[in-house]
Amino acid sequence: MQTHKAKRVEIVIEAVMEERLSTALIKAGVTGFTVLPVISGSGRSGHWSGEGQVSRVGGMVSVNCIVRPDRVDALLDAAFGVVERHIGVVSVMDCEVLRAERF
Amino acid sequence: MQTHKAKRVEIVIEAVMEERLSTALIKAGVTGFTVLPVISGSGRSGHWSGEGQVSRVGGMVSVNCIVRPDRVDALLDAAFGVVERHIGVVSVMDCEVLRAERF
Amino acid sequence: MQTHKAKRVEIVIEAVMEERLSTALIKAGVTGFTVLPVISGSGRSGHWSGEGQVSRVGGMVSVNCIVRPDRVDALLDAAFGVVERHIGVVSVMDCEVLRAERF
Amino acid sequence: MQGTLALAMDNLTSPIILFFVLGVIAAFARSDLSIPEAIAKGLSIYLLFAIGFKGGASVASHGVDGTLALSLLAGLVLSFALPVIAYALLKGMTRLSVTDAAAVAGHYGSISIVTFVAASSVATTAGLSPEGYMVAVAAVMEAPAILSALWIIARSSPASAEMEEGLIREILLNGSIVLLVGSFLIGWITGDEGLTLIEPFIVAPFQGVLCLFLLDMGLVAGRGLREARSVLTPGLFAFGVIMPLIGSVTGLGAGLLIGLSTGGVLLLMTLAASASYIAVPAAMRVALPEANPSIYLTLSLGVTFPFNLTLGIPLYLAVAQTLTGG
Amino acid sequence: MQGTLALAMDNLTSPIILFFVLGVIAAFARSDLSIPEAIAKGLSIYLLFAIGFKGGASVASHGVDGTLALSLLAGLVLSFALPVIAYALLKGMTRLSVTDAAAVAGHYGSISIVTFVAASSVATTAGLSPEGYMVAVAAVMEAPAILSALWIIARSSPASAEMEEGLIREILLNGSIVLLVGSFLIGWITGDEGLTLIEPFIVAPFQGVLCLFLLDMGLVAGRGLREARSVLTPGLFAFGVIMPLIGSVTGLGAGLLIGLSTGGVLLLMTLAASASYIAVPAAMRVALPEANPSIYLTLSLGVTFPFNLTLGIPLYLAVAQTLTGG
Amino acid sequence: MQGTLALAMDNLTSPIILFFVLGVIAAFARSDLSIPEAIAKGLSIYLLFAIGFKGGASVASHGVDGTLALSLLAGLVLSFALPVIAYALLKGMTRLSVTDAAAVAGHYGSISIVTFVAASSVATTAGLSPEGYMVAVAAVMEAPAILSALWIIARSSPASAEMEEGLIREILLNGSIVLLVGSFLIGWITGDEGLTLIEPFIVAPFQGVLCLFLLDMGLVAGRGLREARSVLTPGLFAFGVIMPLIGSVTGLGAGLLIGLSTGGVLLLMTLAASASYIAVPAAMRVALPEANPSIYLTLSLGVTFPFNLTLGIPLYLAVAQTLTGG
Ligand SMILES: Nc1ncnc2c1ncn2[C@@H]1O[C@H](COP(=O)(O)O)[C@@H](O)[C@H]1O
Ligand SMILES: Nc1ncnc2c1ncn2[C@@H]1O[C@H](COP(=O)(O)O)[C@@H](O)[C@H]1O
Ligand SMILES: Nc1ncnc2c1ncn2[C@@H]1O[C@H](COP(=O)(O)O)[C@@H](O)[C@H]1O
Ligand code: NA
Ligand code: NA
Ligand code: NA
Repeated sequence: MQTHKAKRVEIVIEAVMEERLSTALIKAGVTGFTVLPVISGSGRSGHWSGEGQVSRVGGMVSVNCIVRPDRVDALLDAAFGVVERHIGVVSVMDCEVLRAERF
Repeated sequence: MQTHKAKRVEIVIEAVMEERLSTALIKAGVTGFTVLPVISGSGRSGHWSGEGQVSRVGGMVSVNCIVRPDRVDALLDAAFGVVERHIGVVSVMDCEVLRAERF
Repeated sequence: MQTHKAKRVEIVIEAVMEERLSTALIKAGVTGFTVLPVISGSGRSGHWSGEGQVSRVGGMVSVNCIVRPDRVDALLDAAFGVVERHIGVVSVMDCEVLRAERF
Repeated sequence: MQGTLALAMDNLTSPIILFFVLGVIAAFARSDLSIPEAIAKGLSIYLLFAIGFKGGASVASHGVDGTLALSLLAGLVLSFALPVIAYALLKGMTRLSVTDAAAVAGHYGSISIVTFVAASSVATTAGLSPEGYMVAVAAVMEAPAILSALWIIARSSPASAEMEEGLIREILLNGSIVLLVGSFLIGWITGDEGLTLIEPFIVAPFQGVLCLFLLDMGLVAGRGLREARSVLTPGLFAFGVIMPLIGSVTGLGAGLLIGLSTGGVLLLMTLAASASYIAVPAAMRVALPEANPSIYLTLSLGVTFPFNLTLGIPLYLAVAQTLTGG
Repeated sequence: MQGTLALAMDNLTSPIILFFVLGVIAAFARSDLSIPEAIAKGLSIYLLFAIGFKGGASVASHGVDGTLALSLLAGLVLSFALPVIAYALLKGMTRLSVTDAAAVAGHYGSISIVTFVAASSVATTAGLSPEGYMVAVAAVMEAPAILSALWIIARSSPASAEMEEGLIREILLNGSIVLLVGSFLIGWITGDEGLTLIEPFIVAPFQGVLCLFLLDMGLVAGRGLREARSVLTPGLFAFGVIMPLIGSVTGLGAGLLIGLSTGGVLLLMTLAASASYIAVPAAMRVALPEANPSIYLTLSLGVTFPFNLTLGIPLYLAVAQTLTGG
Repeated sequence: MQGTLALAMDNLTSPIILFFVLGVIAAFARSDLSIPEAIAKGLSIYLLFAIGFKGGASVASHGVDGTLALSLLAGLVLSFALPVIAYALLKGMTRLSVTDAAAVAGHYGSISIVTFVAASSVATTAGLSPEGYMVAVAAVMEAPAILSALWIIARSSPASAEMEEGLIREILLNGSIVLLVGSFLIGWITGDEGLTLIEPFIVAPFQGVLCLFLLDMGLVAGRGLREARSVLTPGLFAFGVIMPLIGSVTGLGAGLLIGLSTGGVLLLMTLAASASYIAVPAAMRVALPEANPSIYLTLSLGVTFPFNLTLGIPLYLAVAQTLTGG
């Protein structure tokens, strides 16, 4: 099956920042992304868990975007603007996609 | 530690189609996969969120399968047959696995 | 934007083993990881689903760690020690990260 | 007439409607107020469980008369027929494609169980006691409309809607139908004894749970309207208000024909007037993925549901009372 | 005897059993009816909270007599001993491997709190008032059976079951034990005053919540049975029915020896007869990952649980009433 | 005085406090007891819904007097002013950075709705009937403190806290504020009629739900304390106890000035004494990401909340009763 090269960017970010991130992504021309829940995590700022939490503080989400390779820089700039002062992780992987016209 | 080349296929698909997808995968000889929840997303068909939703409409899941490289085409054919008319994204990444005898 | 090579290790493991895995990771010097929920899955030990489950038995989680390439072996050893007798899947992908000082 | 107006006003200021409005406002103001998905599903399970059981228990204590079978039959016929009317209307009033029109039409043959619950409350407040088996009629009306919609499509473009194996089973064994019918049967079997046991759980707190559920529906409807406002052409909007009125008239006719009580007529009118937002959308995503879900969801949840809740039900009540002399 | 039959029939048509059956049927029919995981956990938290508190409050108002300590001791001994009996039986009746047999055996020394709750309801309906501290006995019986199972394994293959550090703590501080014991103690401390405060939450709606919970258990059990039917050999199935009977006899003996009330004897019989489906499976996954979970889960939840619920409890009641003259 | 002690003891052995303690102990013992996130959110939605509605309904039945506006104003002023006091105190008592100190200070101007609920229960038990609109005062006090905190930061390092667009809207339309105010208004509009309808849902089971919620808070607080014990210097700990006392005095002054009833004074004292753990932390993560969340969460949830719950509220009650002669 015909596949096309693309990049998959994964941004683990605080739930309170999610809306700002998606706004920034859309501004940067990234219109497709998928948000996955995160139940706990650990990093330089310690360990956290969503268990029993009422507020979204400390909660994180994982935002995944697949983009054409030439768009990845714009995406990273946009993402970095949002996560810069915040905890969180941005990673980029190579991937191949079906239906390239969608990206 | 000894690792082995494999492919990781990620299919973001409507929750209502999940059972059809897994049936198709199993038919195609893919017996291992993991389904992750998705809380919201954005794409050509707009933005959606599972918040407060009672029905599964609009809800999506992310189905991840790790397969031996030679099986990836059969997998993609099977997946494509299901997602063809539907919204959703299929991507393929290279990976390495432990315990290759499992795939 | 400046990125740095890293490895992304994904460990799908039984929820009851999660704490043991994170302890082992931390012992192996891996201090950053993100845990995602899993709603169902299929493998050599059959199919399972978390739906309506009261106990954590059969439930799985997906633990993702991004590490510097030179740390991946220690990580895999640690992870393998925990999953060895258990069901679950360990895969490794290449990735690039922003803010490399964090890993 | 004045009585009707007073009742409509009373209805408009009932907690359940105000909580729905609160939800809509919060969504439009982009508040982050939200009900977790699991809780929303839990509330809906509670409502189906409670309403099914109470319906069954009421049948157990009032007995079954010949109208039960007739009512079920009427429900079946209405659910099959209403999509055809809706489709014709949509083709006349809007520019929807065949697929979109058929998908929307399917929603209007099926029912909204919360609208049914709201009408039941209004009936009780008005001193009526509808037939308990109307719950079973509601269950019976969920699915046939889907088949009608697929049949409409199949007629115009035979290729696009081949009936996939498994779909029928999926539609008929839809979770809400199974829970509603199951609880109804258990309520019927265990009767007064069963009801006494679980009454404190399903009767007293019911209205409060309903308020929370309507808050959630308001949030979801408001978010849908905010994001999909553009799909709502004037023609579609008008359809979303006119179709329930037409539906209610068919329900009225059937109810009078069968000889239902005033409350029963009200409920059958409401069922016919209401549009599905759970079972049918799910089936449409599977069977007609090309149909745009924002059209049918926005119309059903954002227009017809609030219309029935606020103006429709009091109107149907007034009509039912006048024509049955109840 | 006729009374027993009538009671068994009554029991079989109680809402909680019918909802369990509904769940099993829905699962077999492959309906998509499901209770979200968070809601299922919420229901189980509610049940443990309510039952623990009520047990404690009842101890506060009836006082403690010497039999409390004896009952706890009996629970401990039974929980340790029953797996040994179960293991022997399994080795005789089935071809399970040592590991699988030990894992299954562990489940039968421990208890199922919902079975306990169902028996408590039956006791109340029959006009009995079991000792409130039976809740504490239930808590005490959760864990020791796990140690027995590991000991059985250790004897036959010393290498495979080295007791991992942390496991004991994990078993003893298992969430359900902590919640049950904690609520029991708080009920005891706050007594009637506390009970009055939260009674409307934990008493009146209890049976209704229990129905929903049993619906969920039916769904889970049905799905398990559907997917793992093949593991259920006739020998295993027979074990799943015979072992609770044997367990109930040991419970009966202990109860009579201690001098429990009729209701207390019924509950101790039920505890001994029931098999764990929460605490023990989780421990087994950690300690004995080689044991096949579909065997022990299917047997415990798919065979023994419904057996106790439908036939077992009425039988234990009849026996307890006959032998205590209650 | 003896009455106060007895009351404090009574309070310490109330179920809600004991369930909080149970949660803390379970967390420290590293039990895996946990309440699913969705359930915890559901409980909190229930509490806001119930308390808002009851407050509104009480205003509807007792009418509004001139003190309503004054009370709201007092709430506003206190919420703006308290962070300034808190900041000065923190700078004196601890070595927190400007950012951390401002972030913590913001929490103490805002309020904890569960503390408010606990104080309301104590008031009712003591035979007092606080003004129903105190709920509105609570809502009004949620947000201003956040602005104060940001203003404190902006003064000392203008660059770091530029007020991002959207943040104010986000703060004011925070889900808990919208639900609380919305339910309050609906309770007010629908009055006694509305209350009668949903009373069985929001009144009778309230204390039981509160117990479960406090169990969850205990678990979260305990886990926080366990993991972040190291941030709790003696100075910070002392602040977490002294600041609520200072806050309560300002609330007392305002309450006496306005002429609130004894119950109203108690509630205003409690509001001023309590520290936010939902709205403010979320705003701080957005606006002051450099501030360490474990400091403000541990202090607010792990020190001040239990202090108010156990010792604070009985003390405030004693003072309010003495000074108002109530
Ligand atoms: N190396 C990593 N791999 C995966 N996730 C990470 C990693 N480091 C941090 N995270 C995630 O990002 C969150 C914040 O990280 P930090 O900013 O390091 O405290 C953590 O709680 C994890 O969920
Ligand atoms: N580029 C993308 N990257 C990641 N997820 C995507 C992307 N495009 C679409 N999706 C996901 O697929 C769903 C449907 O996409 P679409 O068919 O474009 O409307 C979206 O709601 C997202 O969850
Ligand atoms: N090939 C695979 N790709 C993705 N996930 C898998 C795969 N194989 C197994 N899994 C996951 O690991 C769990 C246990 O697998 P197994 O040990 O094969 O029974 C499954 O339930 C899946 O969630
Ligand atoms: Na209809
Ligand atoms: Na047992
Ligand atoms: Na305060």
